[in-house]
Amino acid sequence: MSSKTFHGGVHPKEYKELTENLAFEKFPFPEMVILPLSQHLGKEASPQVKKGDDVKPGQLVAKAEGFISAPVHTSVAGKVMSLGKEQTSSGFPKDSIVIKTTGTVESEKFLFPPLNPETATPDEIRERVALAGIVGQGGAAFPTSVKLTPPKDKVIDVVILNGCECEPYLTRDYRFMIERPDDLISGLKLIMKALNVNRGVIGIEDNKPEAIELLSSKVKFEHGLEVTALKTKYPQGAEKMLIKTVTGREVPPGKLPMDVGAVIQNIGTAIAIHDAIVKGEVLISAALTVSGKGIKNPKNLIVPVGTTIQNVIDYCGGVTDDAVKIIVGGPMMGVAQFDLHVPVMKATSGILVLTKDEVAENPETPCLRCGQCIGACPLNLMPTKLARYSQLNRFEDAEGAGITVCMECGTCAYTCPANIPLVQWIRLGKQKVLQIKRDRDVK
Amino acid sequence: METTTTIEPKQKVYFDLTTSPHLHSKWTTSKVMWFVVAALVPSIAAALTFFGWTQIFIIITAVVFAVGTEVSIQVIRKKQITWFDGSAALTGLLLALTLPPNFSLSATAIGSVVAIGLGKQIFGGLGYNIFNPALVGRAFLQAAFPVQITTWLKPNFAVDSVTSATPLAAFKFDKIFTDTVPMAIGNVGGSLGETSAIAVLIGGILLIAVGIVNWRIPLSMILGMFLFGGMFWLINPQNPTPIFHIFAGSFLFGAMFMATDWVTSPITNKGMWVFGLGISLVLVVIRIYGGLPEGVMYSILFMNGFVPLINRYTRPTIFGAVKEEKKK
Amino acid sequence: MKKRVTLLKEFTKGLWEINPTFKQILGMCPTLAVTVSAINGIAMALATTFVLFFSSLLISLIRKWIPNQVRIASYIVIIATFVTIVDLVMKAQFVELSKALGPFIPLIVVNCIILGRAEAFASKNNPLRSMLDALGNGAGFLISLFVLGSIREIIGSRTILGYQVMPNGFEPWLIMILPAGAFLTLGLLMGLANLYTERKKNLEREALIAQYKRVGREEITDEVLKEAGV
Amino acid sequence: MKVTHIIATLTLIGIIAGGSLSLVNNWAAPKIALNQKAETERAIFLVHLDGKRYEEIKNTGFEVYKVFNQADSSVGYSLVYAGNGFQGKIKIMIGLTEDLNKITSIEILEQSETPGLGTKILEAPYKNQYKELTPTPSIKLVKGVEPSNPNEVKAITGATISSRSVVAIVNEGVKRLKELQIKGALK
Amino acid sequence: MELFLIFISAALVNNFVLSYFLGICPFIGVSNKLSSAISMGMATTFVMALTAIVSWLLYNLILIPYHLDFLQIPSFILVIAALVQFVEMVIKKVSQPLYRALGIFLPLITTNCAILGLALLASMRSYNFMESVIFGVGAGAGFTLALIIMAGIREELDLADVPKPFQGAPITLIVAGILALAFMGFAGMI
Ligand SMILES: Cc1cc2nc3c(=O)[nH]c(=O)nc-3n(C[C@H](O)[C@@H](O)[C@H](O)COP(=O)(O)O)c2cc1C
Ligand SMILES: Cc1cc2nc3c(=O)[nH]c(=O)nc-3n(C[C@H](O)[C@H](O)[C@H](O)COP(=O)(O)O)c2cc1C
Ligand SMILES: Cc1cc2nc3c(=O)[nH]c(=O)nc-3n(C[C@H](O)[C@H](O)[C@H](O)COP(=O)(O)O)c2cc1C
Ligand SMILES: Cc1cc2nc3c(=O)[nH]c(=O)nc-3n(C[C@H](O)[C@H](O)[C@H](O)CO)c2cc1C
Ligand code: SF4
Ligand code: SF4
Ligand code: SF4
Ligand code: SF4
Ligand code: FES
Repeated sequence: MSSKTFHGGVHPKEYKELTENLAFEKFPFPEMVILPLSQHLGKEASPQVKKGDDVKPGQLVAKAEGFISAPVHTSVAGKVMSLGKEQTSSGFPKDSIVIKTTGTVESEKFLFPPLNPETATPDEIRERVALAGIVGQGGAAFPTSVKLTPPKDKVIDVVILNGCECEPYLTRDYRFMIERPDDLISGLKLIMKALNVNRGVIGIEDNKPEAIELLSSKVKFEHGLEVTALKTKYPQGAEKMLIKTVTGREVPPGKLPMDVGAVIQNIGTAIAIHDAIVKGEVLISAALTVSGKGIKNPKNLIVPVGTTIQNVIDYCGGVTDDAVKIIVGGPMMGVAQFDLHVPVMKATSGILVLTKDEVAENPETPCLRCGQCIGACPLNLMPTKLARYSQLNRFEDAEGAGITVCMECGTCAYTCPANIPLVQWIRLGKQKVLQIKRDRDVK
Repeated sequence: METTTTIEPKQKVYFDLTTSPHLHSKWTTSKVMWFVVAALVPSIAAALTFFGWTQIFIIITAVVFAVGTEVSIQVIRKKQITWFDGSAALTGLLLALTLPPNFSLSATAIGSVVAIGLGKQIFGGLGYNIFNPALVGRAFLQAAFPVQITTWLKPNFAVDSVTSATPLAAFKFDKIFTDTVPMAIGNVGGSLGETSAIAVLIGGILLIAVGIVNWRIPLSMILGMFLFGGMFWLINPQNPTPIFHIFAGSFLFGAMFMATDWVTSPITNKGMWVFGLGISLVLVVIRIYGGLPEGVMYSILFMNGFVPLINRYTRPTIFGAVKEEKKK
Repeated sequence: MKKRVTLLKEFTKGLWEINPTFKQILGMCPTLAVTVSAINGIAMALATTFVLFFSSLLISLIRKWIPNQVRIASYIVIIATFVTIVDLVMKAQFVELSKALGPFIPLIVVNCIILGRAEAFASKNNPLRSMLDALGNGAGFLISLFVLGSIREIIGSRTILGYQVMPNGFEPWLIMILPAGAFLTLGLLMGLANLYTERKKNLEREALIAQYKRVGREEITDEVLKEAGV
Repeated sequence: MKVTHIIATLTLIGIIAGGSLSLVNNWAAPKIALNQKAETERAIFLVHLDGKRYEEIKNTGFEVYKVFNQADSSVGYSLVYAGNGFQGKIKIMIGLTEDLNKITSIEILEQSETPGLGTKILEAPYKNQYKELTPTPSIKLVKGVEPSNPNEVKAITGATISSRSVVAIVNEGVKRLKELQIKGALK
Repeated sequence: MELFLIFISAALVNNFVLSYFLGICPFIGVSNKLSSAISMGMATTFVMALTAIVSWLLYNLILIPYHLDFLQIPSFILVIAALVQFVEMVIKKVSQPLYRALGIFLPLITTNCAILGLALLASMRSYNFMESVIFGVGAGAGFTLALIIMAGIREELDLADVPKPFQGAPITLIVAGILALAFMGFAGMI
């Protein structure tokens, strides 16, 4: 089987064996949850409760503000203790609602009336997805309803389900594919229906043969659905790469997938859509992988949104003595944490506790102009130049070299033998360039 | 909306906070440099076998002075001392291997000082130099002591201090061709490191296999040789065959170890093709029309000068961008 | 307010402060080309000084009289005339030197030092000052060429002004008398000169700060230091 | 007013410059011509030590001189021939006996070889090899061994190309002269 | 063949800048930006070709026949100055974009010794007309080549950590020295 791929990229050690054979476990109810009002890209939701209110699971606590936004629901029954800034895993404090858990009775959970997936209209699907507060599970947490509502002039002809899970360690999407194949196909069909598309592709990296086999057998008799095996290579799961591999189309800089007629959704997003339509559930739990050599008992977990990382880590037996780094997200794009009192959010895909030998920290030397980063950058940028321009405050040059195109995938920094924190410099330069651009536009 | 935080964090844990990516490939600068040194072991062994163990003194002198110069300059400039990253030692070693056997030790030392001083540190040190430092050192020596550096020892275990023409000189001045087999084994006159093509290839293939050397440079140089060398050979069969060109002199050594120096070769894949083909073209012209029998060093240095331009004009097209017209 | 410059200063500034080679980076071509030996350097510098001196003098004399539009053209004709005189004299009397210096004698015409001094100085100052300025710059040029020529000659051919100064055991470095050696030596010398200037400036600066501290002056800002000229 | 001033200035400067130059030239030109002549003369007599007088032979395509001794009898020919060396042109004065079968001596007039290396062709050990050399059938360059035949010249170590160039130039010059002799143009 | 050799010799083997030391000032002055280097190189090559033609005519049709060769230096320099003026005017008329690209470099060329050197060398070597022209073009090509290589390198060095006293002219000279070493590979080619 020859698997398809794109140009560039790297293949880090996978470490998936730590959790890939562990079925999802349900995390018990936490003592309290922290619900940031902005767990998505776009406008912050506006609170609908006040201090002292009693809430039940699934109840709306903050409603969407504007088109690009998503509502927030509580994941537990309890009492609103406070509304205010709380630290989050992104590193920045955000306005949040803190709820102290009082009951654990699940039957009280708020549910929308289930819809029949066969008869639901595109508008009904879109409305339900919006009300259920579904955001992309692939990392960016973009409100899904928006993606399902493309502008009239865009012709979408393919929906791609992103089953790459190209980040090492993470096995959440894999577990979904193994445990809930039918639900995810149902979710995919709902997306296709909402977009009026009749081609659906599930892209899976070839390091997950069981998932490929299982899903292939399921879609064999489904019209318009296919499973594509992709070469195992980071960042195969990045939108632009996946579209290129599956359809051969390239998304131009500054453009969106829908500009080339594609919509990409994560596996977890499809499952959430299925749950919202067929079961009437709102998005109040996050499926995630807790892994790394620094955690005593790695697991795949279903966790109520808002649970603190500390709680989750404790539940998994705590950290080992040689743990040095805790990351929310995958090891290539995730954010290192200094405070464990931060909540799991809707799109949190993993919590990793890494030991010294996993995060090999090496001394930085000047760039050797080896070109590895350039060969590896999937977007054909010149990371070494971007970083150097940024270091020397030459932002115009950086802009000219395409710094704003960078998706911060980290491939370049991974390969760099000189250990230059390329992504950090590029991120800095990107902010400066965007700032300069805004100033220019104002003028 | 109230803005007070009601719940104090239970505990703060300060972990390693470096930014993503949190994983890293296994290579580091010093690992790479020492690995290249290791890949040169077969060539060193061949040199000692064919020219006698005393040649080790040339190697030691070159390495010691290279490292010494590096450290001295770093001390003067109040920069971090980084001799252990292996790059200076590697430069010294490579310089030694491009010198003729029995070359004077004092001149070797001068070469090392020039290689590191003028070839590398004056540009700001590791990573900033434009020209291959070892070759800057050698070119300096060749210009300073042209007679000494073209006096070649006959490779033999017993006979001492007998000069002999190298295959290239034999071709250039007397139109005599040497067979490929002795050139491959190393049984011919020439610089320390280049004598045995087989030893060079072992090291080079190792470097390609682990991904340190980008295969595009050696390959494009060899293809370039077939292309340009072949062209001149077809025009006039008096000229050497491409095979002779490849096995004679320091072509393979240069292709595997010197043209591939990361710092001084192009950073783009397309650029590497241009670079390799360019080296071969210049080399063939020098070997056939020039006054000097060999030109690997000159052709690499010449193309080093073009690297910034090559990088600029072979900038990869950003993913998805329509190929824009060349700027300005 | 322009400071009055003493006549002595008018001469000595050319030696180092505005040394044509190291500070103004002018006249590079002859500097590099003829300094194969000290004697060539000296001859070149003297020829240049001759032209510089007389053209500065003449230009200063007639400066008020030349219309602006044809200023440069007139200067060039004047300079070219003196250069031709030197060239003819050398060819007639100093055959060997004239051969060694080759086309670089006629090329004095375009030596930027001469036109530069004519434009920057002689066209604005009286004849006395212009002569001193010309002599100063000429002497500065002479120093540079002599130093460069000596270094190249000593290392490249073991001799200085034709006398052997290095032992026979010293193998001469041929590169020093090749073009590459000229570039490298001048580059290094220029770098060292900059280094020296920088060091000196830093020392002066520190001395001044120390002095200010002693007299109890409070804020030592960059402006204050700039005013004091360091 | 303005324009006349400009024109007047330029004219005046031009006249003064041209005038003074022509004065200097009147003094220098004869000397320069003399210098050039003296140089040629010196070289001719260097390759024919017993020469006292010479005549230029015209219309040969290159400089050839017939040389006479004290007694005004011909001692042979001198010719100037040039060719490419390692770095640039090499120009050589070649002295030949009357029958063109022996070289009396050679003198390098112009060259731009590498100082200290190629310039060894100017030095006695190399140059003197041409004294009494037989240029028939042609001069041969040998490397690394001592010359064993009357038409062999030993190459300078490290400057083979320059050595070879001199040999080639002399061979070519002698050949051309012989052709002229056969045509009877040397009379 | 002779013509081809003259071209190669002027452009590579005896490169005007790197081995004859002509035009060093613009080489140091204008090589810090690639775009200016390209313009300057083109302008110089153009003027060199014209100079070769005009100075040959002047020398062989006027100075020599009328025994005015002692006026060689002043007449050459005036001709070059006039030529540059003329070229500037023509370019201004013919193409505004070209003028904007080359305009500011043209006056600099008048006092560039490479141009006068070219004229003098061509007459010293008694080149015939065609040889003079090829010599001019070759010299211009060599000058442009050296200038462009140097500009590329200097733009790259802007990103490097050159010790402060060596920034600017010193490092440029040192790079030129190494380039001169590299160009020595072509030695003996003529
Ligand atoms: C990487 C490398 C590059 C070299 N480059 C040159 C060169 O450019 N010119 C040269 O003369 N010798 C060079 N040498 C040394 C010669 O290749 C050498 O030993 C060769 O056969 C020259 O012989 P010859 O000059 O006596 O003919 C180089 C050696 C090595 C190892
Ligand atoms: C470098 C990079 C790698 C990514 N890898 C994946 C991946 O493996 N799987 C995935 O679902 N999304 C991945 N994403 C996010 C996708 O680009 C895309 O946003 C997502 O699949 C869209 O689906 P969603 O809206 O359902 O999250 C990646 C993004 C980046 C920038
Ligand atoms: C800096 C330098 C200058 C050289 N100059 C000359 C020269 O003037 N004349 C010459 O014949 N060869 C010159 N060579 C060429 C080499 O020395 C060449 O290898 C030599 O001619 C071969 O002679 P061999 O057979 O005695 O080694 C020079 C080489 C270098 C590196
Ligand atoms: C594949 C490879 C080849 C190298 N070749 C050279 C070389 O030819 N000359 C040299 O001085 N350094 C070489 N180095 C070492 C290093 O790049 C050199 O010290 C830098 O050029 C100094 O900035 C090489 C390094 C690598 C990884
Ligand atoms: S979220 Fe990251 S690890 Fe997961 S699939 Fe996407 S890119 Fe790969
Ligand atoms: S982080 Fe940016 S520059 Fe680096 S590889 Fe990814 S896209 Fe390219
Ligand atoms: S990978 Fe690192 S060392 Fe190599 S070119 Fe990129 S930044 Fe430089
Ligand atoms: S000739 Fe022109 S470029 Fe050179 S220094 Fe003088 S003014 Fe500058
Ligand atoms: S360009 Fe030659 S001296 Fe200025």
